[in-house]
Amino acid sequence: MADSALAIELKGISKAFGPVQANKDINIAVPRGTIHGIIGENGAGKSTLMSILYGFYKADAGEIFVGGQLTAIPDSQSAIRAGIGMVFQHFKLVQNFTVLENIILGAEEGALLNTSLAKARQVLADLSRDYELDVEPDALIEDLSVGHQQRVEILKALYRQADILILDEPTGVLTPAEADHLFRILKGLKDQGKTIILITHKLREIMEATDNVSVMRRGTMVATVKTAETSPEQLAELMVGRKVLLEVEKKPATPGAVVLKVEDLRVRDEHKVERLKGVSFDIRAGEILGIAGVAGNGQSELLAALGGMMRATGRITLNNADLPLSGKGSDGQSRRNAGIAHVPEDRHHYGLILDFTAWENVAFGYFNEPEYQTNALFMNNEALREDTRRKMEKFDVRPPNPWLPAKSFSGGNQQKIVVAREIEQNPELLLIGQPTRGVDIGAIEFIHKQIVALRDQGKAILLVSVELDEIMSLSDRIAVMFDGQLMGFRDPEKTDERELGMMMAGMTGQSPGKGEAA
Amino acid sequence: MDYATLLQLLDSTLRLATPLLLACLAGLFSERSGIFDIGLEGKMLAAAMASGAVAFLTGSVWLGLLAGIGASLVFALIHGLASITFRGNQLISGVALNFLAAGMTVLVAQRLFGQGGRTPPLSGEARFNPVTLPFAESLREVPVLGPLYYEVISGHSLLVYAALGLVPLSWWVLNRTRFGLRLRAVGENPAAVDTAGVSVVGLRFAAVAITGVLCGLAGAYMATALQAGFGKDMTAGRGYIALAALIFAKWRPVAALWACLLFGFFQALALRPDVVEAVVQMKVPVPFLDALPYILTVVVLAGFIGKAIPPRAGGEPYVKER
Amino acid sequence: MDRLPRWADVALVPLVSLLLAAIISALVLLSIGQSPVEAFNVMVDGALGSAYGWGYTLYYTTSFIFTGLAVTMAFHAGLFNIGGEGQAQLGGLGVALVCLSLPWPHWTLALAAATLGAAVFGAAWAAIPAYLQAKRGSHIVITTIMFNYIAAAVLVYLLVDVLRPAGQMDPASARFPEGAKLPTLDTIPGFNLVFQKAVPANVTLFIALAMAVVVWAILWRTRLGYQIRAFGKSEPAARYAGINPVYIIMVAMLLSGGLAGMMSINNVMGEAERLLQNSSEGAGFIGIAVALMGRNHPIGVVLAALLFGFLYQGGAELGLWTSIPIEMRIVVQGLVILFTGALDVMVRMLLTRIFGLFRSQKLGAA
Amino acid sequence: EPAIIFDLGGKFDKSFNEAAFNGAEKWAKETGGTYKELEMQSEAQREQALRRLAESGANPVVMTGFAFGDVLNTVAPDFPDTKFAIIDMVVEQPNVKSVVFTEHEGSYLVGMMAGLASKTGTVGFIGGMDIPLIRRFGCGYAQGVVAANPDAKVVLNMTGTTPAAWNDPVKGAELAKGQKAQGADVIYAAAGGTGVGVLQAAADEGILSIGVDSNQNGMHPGMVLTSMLKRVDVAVYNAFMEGTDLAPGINVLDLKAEGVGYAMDENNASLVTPEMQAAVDAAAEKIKAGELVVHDYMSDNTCPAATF
Ligand SMILES: Nc1ncnc2c1ncn2[C@@H]1O[C@H](COP(=O)(O)OP(=O)(O)OP(=O)(O)O)[C@@H](O)[C@H]1O
Ligand SMILES: Nc1ncnc2c1ncn2[C@@H]1O[C@H](COP(=O)(O)OP(=O)(O)OP(=O)(O)O)[C@@H](O)[C@H]1O
Ligand SMILES: [Mg+2]
Ligand SMILES: [Mg+2]
Repeated sequence: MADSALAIELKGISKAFGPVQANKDINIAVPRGTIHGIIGENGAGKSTLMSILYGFYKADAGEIFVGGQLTAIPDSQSAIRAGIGMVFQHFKLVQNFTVLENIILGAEEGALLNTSLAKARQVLADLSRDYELDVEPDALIEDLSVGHQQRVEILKALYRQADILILDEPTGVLTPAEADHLFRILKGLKDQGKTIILITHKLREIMEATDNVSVMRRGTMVATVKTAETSPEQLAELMVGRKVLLEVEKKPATPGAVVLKVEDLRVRDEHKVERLKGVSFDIRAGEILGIAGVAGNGQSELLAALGGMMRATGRITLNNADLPLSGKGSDGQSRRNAGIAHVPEDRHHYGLILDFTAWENVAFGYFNEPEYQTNALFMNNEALREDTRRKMEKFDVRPPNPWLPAKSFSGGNQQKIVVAREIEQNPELLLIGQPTRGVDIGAIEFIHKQIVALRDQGKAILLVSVELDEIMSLSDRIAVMFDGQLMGFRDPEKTDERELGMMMAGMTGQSPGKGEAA
Repeated sequence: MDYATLLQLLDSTLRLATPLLLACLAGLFSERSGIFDIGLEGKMLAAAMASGAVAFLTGSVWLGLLAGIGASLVFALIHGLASITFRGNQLISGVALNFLAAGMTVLVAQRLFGQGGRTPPLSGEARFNPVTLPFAESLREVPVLGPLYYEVISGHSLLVYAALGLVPLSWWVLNRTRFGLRLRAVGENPAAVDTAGVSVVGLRFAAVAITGVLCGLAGAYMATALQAGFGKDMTAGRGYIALAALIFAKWRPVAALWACLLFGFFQALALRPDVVEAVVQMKVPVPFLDALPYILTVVVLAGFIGKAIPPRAGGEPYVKER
Repeated sequence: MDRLPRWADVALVPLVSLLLAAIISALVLLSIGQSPVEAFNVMVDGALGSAYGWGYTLYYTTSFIFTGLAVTMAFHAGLFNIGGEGQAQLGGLGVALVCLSLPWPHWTLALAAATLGAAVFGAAWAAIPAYLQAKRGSHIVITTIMFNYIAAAVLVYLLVDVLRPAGQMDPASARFPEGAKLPTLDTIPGFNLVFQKAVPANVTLFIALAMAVVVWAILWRTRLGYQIRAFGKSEPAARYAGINPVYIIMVAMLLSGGLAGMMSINNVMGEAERLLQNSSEGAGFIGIAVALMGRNHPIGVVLAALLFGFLYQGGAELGLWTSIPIEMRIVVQGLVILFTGALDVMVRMLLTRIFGLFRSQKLGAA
Repeated sequence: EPAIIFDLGGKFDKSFNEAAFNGAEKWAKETGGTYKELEMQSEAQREQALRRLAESGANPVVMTGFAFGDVLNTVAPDFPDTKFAIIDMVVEQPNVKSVVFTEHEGSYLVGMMAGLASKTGTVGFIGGMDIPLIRRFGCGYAQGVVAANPDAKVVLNMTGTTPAAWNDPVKGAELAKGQKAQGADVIYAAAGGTGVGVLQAAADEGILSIGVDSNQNGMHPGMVLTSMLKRVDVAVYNAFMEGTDLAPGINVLDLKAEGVGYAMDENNASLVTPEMQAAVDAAAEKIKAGELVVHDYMSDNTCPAATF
C-alpha cells in the first residue's frame, strides 16, 4: 500500500542503455514538503532515474507512485500533469525567445497566443513576488545570465503548477552567490509545501539544504538516510563503496627553474565577453600548480589558451621562449612542438575521436611526430600501432587492443588512453583538466600516480579540477580562480576547504599563503 | 522603358513569382521546424504531374489540385520518415527524393498518356483560368493606377491570389498562434519542446506535411494555371530558386514574398533581354540574368548583406539526451 | 542498440540497401505495366552482354569513379559536396581550353595538360564555396547547389558567345585537334582483342583507377588524410589537436573539386572531343550515390561506379529497346541514394534486429 | 529495319519531332514494317544514340535536327555500310542524305496571312533557340507580313540560346503575353515544344497564333490562324521508303516540291477569308515560278524586313 504522505515513490525501477545498466531495481520514497538530495558518482544513474520520473525515458521495469497513486508517466506531458517539474542540468530554453514565450511553451491556453501571454505575464508577476524569482518577462533568453536562465526554468515548472520540482545539478554552473540565492528560493518553495528533489555532487550542499538524502552507486540505490543523522564521510563511503582515501602518496616537491611564465593573459569568447581578465602566474620544473574554482570561472579558457585552442592576449613564455598567442604558431601543433602536452577537460569532445581506433587516437595531436613517419609522404602506421600497444600495456588500458575504436572503451579506459598519449610524449609542461572526471577509483589512483611521477621527473604541471579534494591532494601549490581572475595562491599544507571555498566565491581568504606570482 | 513595358514585366513577374512563393513558404515551414528540405523541387514536380494528369482525366481542376497535394504529401512524408523517424541525413534525403520525382513523374505520365512524359493539354474546367477582379474593366481608364490594376493585379488565376494571401497567413500562424510558437521552438531547440511535454516528432511531421501541401499548390499551379498540362521536368529548378529565396529572406514570410518577387522579376527580365539592354545601355548576357538569383543568394550566404542564420536545430535529427 | 559486426556494417548494409532499392524499382516497373525480369535482362544484355555494351559501361564507370571519389574526399572532411556537377562542367572548360590552345603533337602531352586543366578548373570552382564555408560559415551544401546553377550559366554564355565557332549552330566548342584524341580501349593493344569496334571507354579509365589508389593513400596513409578524417569526425577535437580547419576545408574541397573536374578528360576529351553544354550529364550527382553506396571507401567507390555504369548503360538500352522510359535509371538512382544515404538507420535497425534474433536463438539452443 | 532519332523536345512536341514521328508512322502503316526509335535526353548522348542504332544494324538511320550534324560527321565514316539521313543540316559524307527545307518561303506565306489577319497592325514572332536557322523563319515571316501590310510592325523574340529553348512552354507563354501587351494580335511560333505554350497563351489571351512544322490548327480550334507546314513527315517517309538504297547528297524540299506550305482545315476555315487565301496562293505561285524570291537569312546573315 502506497503512502499518501509521500510525494513520490519509485518501486523497482530498472533501465538499461544497451549493455549499460543505468538503473537497477531502484526504490526511493520522497516525503511531501521536503528537500530530498540524491548523490552519487558520475554515471551512477541519477539523471537517468530522474529522467524516467519526468517521462523523458521509459523505464524497462518498475512503478511510479505520485501522491500515493500509481501513475503511468510515458511522456513529459504526463509528468507535468502529475505535478512534476524538472530543471535539467543543461537548460531547455529557446535562446531567441523571450522569457514569457519560453514559459508558456507547451502550456498555452487556446490556439492563439495573446490570451496565453497576457495570463502568463500576470502569473509570472505573482510568482516572482512570492518566491524572489524576478526576471524581466520580455527579455530574450540569450541576453540573460546563467543564474537568471535557471530562474526561468524554475518559473516554467511553477507556471505549470508543479508540486514536485526536480533539479539536476543546479549549482554546477552557478557562482556561489547565485547558488546561495537558489537555496533560499528552494527553502521558500519548501515552505509553501512543494517537494524538491536535488541532485548534486557536492556534499556540502547536501548537508546544508536537504532533509533526506539518497545515495546511488553504479546504477543501484545504496541507502536513503536523514541528513541530520549522517556525515559527509559516511555519504562519501556510501557513494564509492569503500573508505575514501583521496590522499596521494608523494614526496615533497623540489621545484626547479621556472618553466611556464604567464603574464596578463586575457581571453574573449565568441560573444566578445572577456572570460580571462588578466591572469599571471608561473610554474616551476617539478611542480604541480592546481587551479581550483567553480566551473565556468575561466579555467577552461585558461587551458584552451595555453593549449592553443583559443586566441588570447598577454604573454606566455616556456623555458624563457615566447609563445605566440594568436596567429601563426599559436595552434595546438605549435604548442605540442614547444613541449606542452594537454589532457583536455572534455575527452569526448576534444581529447578523442570516438570513431577512430585506439592507435589512430594515439597519433591525435602528434601525427607530425618524426617517429610516426615512413618518409616525407607517408605515415608509419605500423610503428604507431606498436607504440600504441606499448602505451596501452604501460597504462593498463583494458582491453589492450589498438584496433578497437575509442568508443568501445569505458570512460576510465578512454581517459587512460588520453593521459598515456600526453604523458608519454615526455612534455616540458603538462596541462591537465578534470583528469578523473567520470573515472572509477582504481583508475583515479593510477592517473594520480602518473601525474606525480611526471612531476618527479622534473616536469611542470598545470592541474585544473573542480574537485577540491583532488586539487588539495595533488597540488604543490594552489591558485583559486574566480570570474576570470586568480584570487590568490595557497600552500595546500596551510589551507583548508573553508578558505578555498571562500576564495572560490570571490572573497579573499583570511590567511595569506605563500607562492604569490612573481 | 515605357510604362506599358513595365506593366507587362510586372504582370509576368507576378505569374512567375507565384510558384517560387508557394514553394518558398513550403520550405519555410519545414525549415523553421528544423527539417531542411532541398526536395522542394521534387515535390513540386510530383504535384505538377499528378494535378495535370488527374485534371485531364476527370476534367476537374479541383480534383487535380487535390491529387497534386496528395502526391506532394507522399514525398513529404517519405522525407519525414527518413529525417524524423529514422534520423537520416536530411540533405541526402532531399537529393534522393528530387531524383525519384524526376524519374517517377515521367514514368507515370508516360504510362498514362504515352506522350513522352507529357500530359495532354488541359482546357476549360480542367484548368485554373484567369480571374478578372471587380472593377478591373471600369477602372482601366484611370491614369497610371487603372492600367496597373487591370494589367498587373487583375487577371491572374486563383492560385496567384491564394499564394499572396498565404504570406500574411503564414506570418500570423508562425507568430500569433500556439502552433507557430511550438513550430519555431522545435526548430530552435527541440529539447525545450520535448521537455515541455509537446511531441517533437508530431510537430515536425505537421510542419513537413504543411510543406507537402504548399509544394502541392506550387506544382498544381505550374501544371494547371501557368501552363495547361504537365511536361517533363517542367519545374526547371524552381524548387532550388525557392530555396535560394528562402535563404535570401532569412526564413521570414514577408521577406519571402519580396525575395520571390525579386527572383520572379529576374525571370521576367531574362525573357526580355531587349528591355534590359535598353535600360542599362549595354548588352547583358541572358545567362547572367538566369544566374542572378543564385549569385545573390551566395552573396547573402557569405554574410555580405546581413547574416542569414538558419534555425539553430536545422538539419540535425533530434536525439534525446540531457 | 546492439552493434552490428563489422563485416555486416561494411558489406551487408549497402547490399541490403541495394536490394531494397531493387525491390522498389521492380515494384515501380510492375506498376507501370512492365516486366522487371525482362527489363533486367535487357539491361544485362545491353550493358554486359557484348564488347560494345562493356565499352559504354566502362566509359560511364570511369566518369562515376571520378565523381564518386570527389564526393568521398569531401565527405571524409565532413563536407557534403553537391557541387560535383558544376565542378565537372568547369573541368570540361579547362579541358577544352587546353585542347584548343595548341595543336598537340601527341595525346600523352595533351592528356597530361588537359588533366591538369580539368583539375585546376574543377578545384577553382570548388574554391569559392570552400572559402565561404571555411571563413564565413556559409553552408557548403547550399553554396555548391548555387554554384551548379552558376556554372551552367557560365558555360551557356561561353559556349554561345565565346567558344562557338563561326557558322556553327549548336552551342558547343570547336572540335579538338587530332593530337588531343585519346586512345579508346579498342586501340590499345591487348584490349583490342576484346574491343574490336570503336567504344567510348578510353585510357582515362586507368587514370580513374589510379586516382582511386591515390585517394586511398591520401586518406589512410598520409598526415593530410589523417587530418581530413579527424576534422570530418569532430571539428572541436581537430582544433584541440592543432588541425587548421580553414586549411583542411580548403584542401579537401580543392581535391574534391579537382577530382570532379577530372571526370571531364573522360567525357569531353575522350568521348565528345569538344565541349558541349551540360557535358557532365548528371554524373556529379551520381557521384553522391556512388560514394554512399561505396561507403566512402575508394574500393567501394570503384565497385559502386561499376554498378552505376551498368545501370546507366543498361538504362539507355531500356530506353532503346523497350517502352520503359530511360528515366527509370533516375528512379533507381534516387532509390539507391535514399536507402543508402537517408534510410541507412532503418536498414541498420532492420539488420540489427535480425542479428538479434539469430543471437537469441543461439543462446536458446546453448 | 530503319530507325529514327528524335531531337530534344521529344516525339510528342506537337511540332517538329512529331511531324517526323508521323512520317515514320505513315510508313509503318503503309508498309506494315517496323522501325526503331530513340528520343534524345541530353546533348551529350547524341553520339551514343547514333552509334547504338548503327551498331544494331538499323539502316537507314534518320535523325531530326541540325544538332546531329557534328556527331554524324564523325560517326558516318565508322559505318560505311549504313545510310544516314539528317534533317535541317548539311553533312557531306558519302553515306549521308541531307534534307533541308526552304523555311523562309513557307514562313513568308504565313507572314502574309498574319499581315492580312492582323487588326492592330502588329504581329509577333517567337523563335526557339536563337540560331540562323530560326532567324530564317523569322525573316521570311517578316517579309511576308510587310508584303501584305507595309505599315505592319513585327515583334521578334527568341526563347533562348540553348537547346532548352525548344522545350520551355512557360517561357513561350510569357513571351506571347508580352507580345500581346505590345499590341500583337497574331503570333507565329517557330519554337518546337515551346510553341505549345505560345499557342496556349495566345488562345488564353484571345489572339491568333500560327503553328509550325506540323499542322497545329487543331490544338486550339478557331484560335490558330494557320500553321507553317514543314514536311518533315514527308522527308522521313521518303527516307524510310528508299530504305537501304537511300541516295546520298543534299535534298532541298522547297515550296515547289511541297516541302513547305501552310495548313488549311476545318479548324481555321472561319479565320481565313477566301480573299486572304487567294492573295497567299497568288504569292505562292509566284515563288514557285521564281518570280518572287524570298530572302534567305542564312545566305548572308542579314534580313531586309527585320532586325534580330
Ligand atoms: N542516452 C543514453 N544512451 C546510452 N547510455 C546512457 C544514456 N544516458 C545515460 N547513459 C549511461 O547510463 C549510465 C548512467 O548515466 P546518468 O547520466 O544517469 O548518470 P549520472 O548519475 O547522472 O551521472 P553524472 O553525475 O555524470 O550526471 C552511464 O553509464 C551513462 O553512460
Ligand atoms: N552512451 C553510450 N552509448 C553507447 N555505449 C556506451 C555509452 N556509455 C557507455 N557505453 C559503453 O558501455 C560500456 C560500459 O561503459 P561505462 O562508461 O558505463 O563503464 P564503467 O563501468 O563506468 O567503466 P569506467 O569506470 O571505466 O568508466 C563501455 O563499453 C562503453 O563504451
Ligand atoms: Mg547526470
Ligand atoms: Mg563510467
